[in-house]
Amino acid sequence: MRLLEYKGKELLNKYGVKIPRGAIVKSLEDIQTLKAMKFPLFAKSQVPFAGRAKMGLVRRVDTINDAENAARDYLGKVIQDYPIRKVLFEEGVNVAKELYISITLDRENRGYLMLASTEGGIDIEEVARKSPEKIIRLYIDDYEGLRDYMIRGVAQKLGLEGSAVQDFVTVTKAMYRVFTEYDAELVEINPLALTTDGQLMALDVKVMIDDNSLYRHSDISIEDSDYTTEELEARKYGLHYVELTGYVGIMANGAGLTMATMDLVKEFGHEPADFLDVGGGASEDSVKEGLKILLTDDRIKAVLVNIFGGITRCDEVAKGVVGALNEVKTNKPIFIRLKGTNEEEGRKILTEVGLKTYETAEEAMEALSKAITR
Amino acid sequence: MRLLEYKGKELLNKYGVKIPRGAIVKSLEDIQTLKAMKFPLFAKSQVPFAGRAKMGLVRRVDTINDAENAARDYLGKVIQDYPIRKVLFEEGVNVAKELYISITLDRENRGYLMLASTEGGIDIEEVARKSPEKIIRLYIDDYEGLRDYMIRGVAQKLGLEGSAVQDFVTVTKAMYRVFTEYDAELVEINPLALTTDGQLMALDVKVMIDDNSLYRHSDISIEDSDYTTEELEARKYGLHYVELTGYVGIMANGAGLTMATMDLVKEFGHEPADFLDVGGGASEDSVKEGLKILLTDDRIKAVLVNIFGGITRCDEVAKGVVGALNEVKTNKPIFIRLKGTNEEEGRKILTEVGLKTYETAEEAMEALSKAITR
Amino acid sequence: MGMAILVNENTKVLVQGITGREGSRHAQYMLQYGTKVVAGVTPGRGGQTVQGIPVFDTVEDALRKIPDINTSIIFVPAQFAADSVYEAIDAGIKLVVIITEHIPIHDALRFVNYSKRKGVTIIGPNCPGVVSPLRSKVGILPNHIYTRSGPVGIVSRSGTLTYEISYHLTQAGIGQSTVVGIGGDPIIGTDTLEVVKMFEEDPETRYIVVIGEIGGTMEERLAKYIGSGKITKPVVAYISGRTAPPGKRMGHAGAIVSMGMGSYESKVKAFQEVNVPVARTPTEIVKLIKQYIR
Amino acid sequence: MGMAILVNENTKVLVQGITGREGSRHAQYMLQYGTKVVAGVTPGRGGQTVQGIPVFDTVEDALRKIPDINTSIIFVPAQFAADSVYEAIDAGIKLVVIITEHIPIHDALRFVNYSKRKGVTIIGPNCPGVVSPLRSKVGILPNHIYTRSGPVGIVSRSGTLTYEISYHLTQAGIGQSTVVGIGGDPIIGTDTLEVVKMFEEDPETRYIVVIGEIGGTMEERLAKYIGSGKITKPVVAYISGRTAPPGKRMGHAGAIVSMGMGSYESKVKAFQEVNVPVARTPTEIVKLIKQYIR
Repeated sequence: MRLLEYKGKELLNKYGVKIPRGAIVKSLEDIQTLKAMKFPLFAKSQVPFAGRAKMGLVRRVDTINDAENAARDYLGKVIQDYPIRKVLFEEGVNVAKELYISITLDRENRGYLMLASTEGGIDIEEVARKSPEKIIRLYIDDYEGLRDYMIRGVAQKLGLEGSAVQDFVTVTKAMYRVFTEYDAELVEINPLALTTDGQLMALDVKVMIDDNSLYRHSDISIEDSDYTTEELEARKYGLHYVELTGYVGIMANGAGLTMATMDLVKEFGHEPADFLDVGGGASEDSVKEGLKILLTDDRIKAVLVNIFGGITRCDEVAKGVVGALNEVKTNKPIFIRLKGTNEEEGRKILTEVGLKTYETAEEAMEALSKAITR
Repeated sequence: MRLLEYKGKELLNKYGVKIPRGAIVKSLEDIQTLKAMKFPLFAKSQVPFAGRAKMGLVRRVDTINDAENAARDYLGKVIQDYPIRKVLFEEGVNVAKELYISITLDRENRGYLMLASTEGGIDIEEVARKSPEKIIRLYIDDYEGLRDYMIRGVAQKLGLEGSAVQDFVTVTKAMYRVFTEYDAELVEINPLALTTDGQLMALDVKVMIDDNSLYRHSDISIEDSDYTTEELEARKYGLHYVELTGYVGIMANGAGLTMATMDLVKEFGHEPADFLDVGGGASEDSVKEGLKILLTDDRIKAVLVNIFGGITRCDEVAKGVVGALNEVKTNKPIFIRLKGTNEEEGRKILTEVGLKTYETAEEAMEALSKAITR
Repeated sequence: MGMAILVNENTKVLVQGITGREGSRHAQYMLQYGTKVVAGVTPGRGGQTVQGIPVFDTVEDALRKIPDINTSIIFVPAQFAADSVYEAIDAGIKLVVIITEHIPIHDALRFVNYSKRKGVTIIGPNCPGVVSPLRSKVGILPNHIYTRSGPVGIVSRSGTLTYEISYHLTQAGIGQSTVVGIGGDPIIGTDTLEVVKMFEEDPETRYIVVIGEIGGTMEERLAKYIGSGKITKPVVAYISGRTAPPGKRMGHAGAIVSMGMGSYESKVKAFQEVNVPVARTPTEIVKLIKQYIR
Repeated sequence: MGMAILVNENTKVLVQGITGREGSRHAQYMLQYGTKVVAGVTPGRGGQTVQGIPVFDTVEDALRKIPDINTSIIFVPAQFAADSVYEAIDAGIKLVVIITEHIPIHDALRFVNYSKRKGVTIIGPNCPGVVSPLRSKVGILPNHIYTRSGPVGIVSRSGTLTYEISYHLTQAGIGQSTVVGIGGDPIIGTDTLEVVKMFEEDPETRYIVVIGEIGGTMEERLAKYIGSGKITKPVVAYISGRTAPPGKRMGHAGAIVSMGMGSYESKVKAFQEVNVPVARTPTEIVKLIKQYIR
């Protein structure tokens, strides 16, 4: 999960990375705490995605009144399903140069990768596309770790000199500590500013933490992550839910099968509205709760359920489907492919409530396709 | 260096080891803080060596008045050159069983070694001598670290059961963290008590920290170590000084040569009063300060100086000797063996103040031997 | 007679976490399938039995009593799974199948690198395991699907999708040599290429099915290796996730396209360049294999 | 012609920490001795020269320019020394001599284990270095002592004591093949036994002098090895610290007797059991060696 900017900064700062002086505002009462700060400030909505500035979610404020107005505008606003709960107010920094620096997992080599670039402040994916030669790559072995001399090599390539070299060592070692101690998948500072008075300072950061490690990080709250309310709800039932942009609701068991089902929808010329994996060992409850998410989603015109019963038992799935239909009034058509363990029992349960089942996903999709173009 | 008990407990407790409820008293004013505690308490003088109880430096106190008396008795007392600056007052614990557990360096295998025994509460060197089969040994690789399953294996051999097994994992992992994060050479809990209500608790601990790592442990003060005032003074000048029990003062350059000089003194039937190594690259100043320690030591009857000039220059040594004699009035005889780099110049300097030099350490020692038996 | 890869008649299985719900259930299923499940481990439960299988406190204890254990399957909860893997490796077990999901990636990275240094093969984590039909199953793949041995080796990042494809192959009369679910996490013990190399060496396997998905570069690296001419057996592939948007994680922690890497297009292109046909739907795999067999 | 061990005419030395007081001074002494000191490293000082030796920012830079560097000597302050060792190892240098003292033991333990995995020989830390008289010196041993090559190989835990013994040997007309100061810390890169094995393989060395001290079990392990018959050359020894009390550290961090291990008696007993004569005083070493040569 992606942490909010301020939380990522907090972690990096704890290990020695300099950040602009700032304060978090959660409600209008907090505005008074800004009095001690040096205006103008920058009000930055704490939302977990890129392009905030373009969306008008960052602005300069010159007075306490300005700040209060900004807080009033931002707090509570819902952007991309994500409610703004916090605004970070930061003092300005005089920037001489902007760098990019990150540490990420290297899946292929089963280690870590440091990426650095003199092209800071812009989307690194764009730099990677347009001028890949501007990205410095350093492989880090999980055992050997990140040695100072390696960092000095990177600093040299970035053109850093004098005390900035040692500061860069401090910054990257702090990043490495956050990366390994907090089970991060990505620790990125972009831009890392070289200020006009020669300091290195993290102006924006992106930290992604491995969800599975949260049990050992009591200081990280899922509240400070990019999970939307729906996604958090889905997680409770062991569901993997991702919202997409189409109109065909999809539920399947297993990530591979669910993606294959999305692809099938597209193959028939339609657009999937979601990825919903009820898991390899789906239970009645998870199927019920999963289907309810789809049935209550206004964007969805029809639902395709694709179950291949291995560990999952078809009768459990059928009971879950019936359960959801009992709880949610809907007239969306549902097309169910049911195959595998306890297939007969499952089909019987569904037939009783008037639902037809199909032998293959293709057959179910064909029927769905006819229904919504009709 | 060895940390005081309370400081070692503090470190272990930080990582999850349970310790008896206690408070540190540095002066009589601190006694009032004990009011919140449950009497009887145990007053434990914070001295960095074994056998406190036998020396009468630990006692039970039943009231605040008792406690104050204990503090008055202990604080400021000097034992084995070590002034008592702190007294630890601890609540009592009901002990069902006492275990021994430690982590230490394994020089031979370049790793770490965990030692455990059901024979807790007594000197482990004694256990090692008398019943070595009662010591459980676990080798720990510095990279692989200490795994839970290994600890469970040790717990099994110690006869621990139920929740005590998981508690034992917690204790040993905390010890391992202190050992690696604080550059320890030894982390020992003895006894580790299994209390009558089934808890594991560290009753006494011994933590030895690598002096050379102190620069990276800002929370460890040399005040909380076993250095005596003399030793701390010697450290300032880059000298290695160890007090021994004899009467022949020894100063040499290099640890090996200094030990060889001690051995030579013994070979001639005398007893060395100290080990004083002025270092492989001794300077005028370190020689002067080193010699001053010996000249002002009342136990010492005569001084043997054994210098082989390699990096060390004999003329620097000679100047240091003369400097010490100028500052300290003494009639102790000094026997100087001077050989190697700038030998001539050195001899000249010493001859000028009436000091003879010898070609070999044996010759110098022979002369010394005659002088003090005369 | 065929040989299959990874597991066969000589596989003697230890179940770590055998007293848990999943562990005990699948120990039973494996026994029913014919797998030689000879021991289980749960700390503090030594001396008990589960489905008639003796339970030990430690792997060391189990091996002392039953020295011919050569394979371990891990059902231990995620928080304790890494420790169980180290215990198995250090005890000398040479094949460790990790079913447990939700193991932190950093843990997996460390124990996978450790296993490589120690010459131990890890399958998973977060995988359905391995089955060599009619001989042995070390995993949670449904017994009733795997009823026919034969010439097709399958390596897959997906569980259910594999069952589905196996099912259709078997329905079409085509048996499998070994089916390997390598797991859906970003860091896994054995990757697609490594399994394909094993199939290349296996006399029983004559055709290879690769079930991939978006994310990572495993499929691209396999394609490159095939391009070097070192794989002589026909390979066919299916890749799921064509319609997944970049930057989003699709159920599997490993199924994410980032920094322009691991996209559907890149994988399909890589396969097509080395003449590996890529099925548009899972069932099309069966048709592609049939063309080779004919 | 003799070969000596570790350093010889082909030794091309990099000095890490060359711009420091000790680094520059001993670079000069080494040059004066005839050692091929070809480069230095100090971060941020690339482009300068010290005693005419070019200085680089990184070891990688130095090796790029002067690829035949095969040995590094480290004078970097203790806090940064470990990093320099890794830099040298990772750059591919196969012999690293660490003069720096006061390096934390845990740092040394890690880099020594790392060097072993990478096939790199470390001498030290906290050591005087290595000299093969009249050919090359990589260390801080005084030049004027090492004026005669010959049949005696010396391995020692002590600096000054070694100079003294070398001096007396040379005075007596007995030259040395190589003199190795292995350092006085508890964890060192190369121990007595490893050096003795090198001497055994070296055609030039005909007699071996071991200068040990209390603490650790290096001498005992050497004696055991000698007992197994694998060392055919005569070995004589001196051990300092006979009168040191247990539990006290004698100057060298490694010179401490604890848990009954590493005492003077135990070392002498071990040597005597395998017929290695132990000198009572340093100068007696010369007499013992003379008996063999006669």
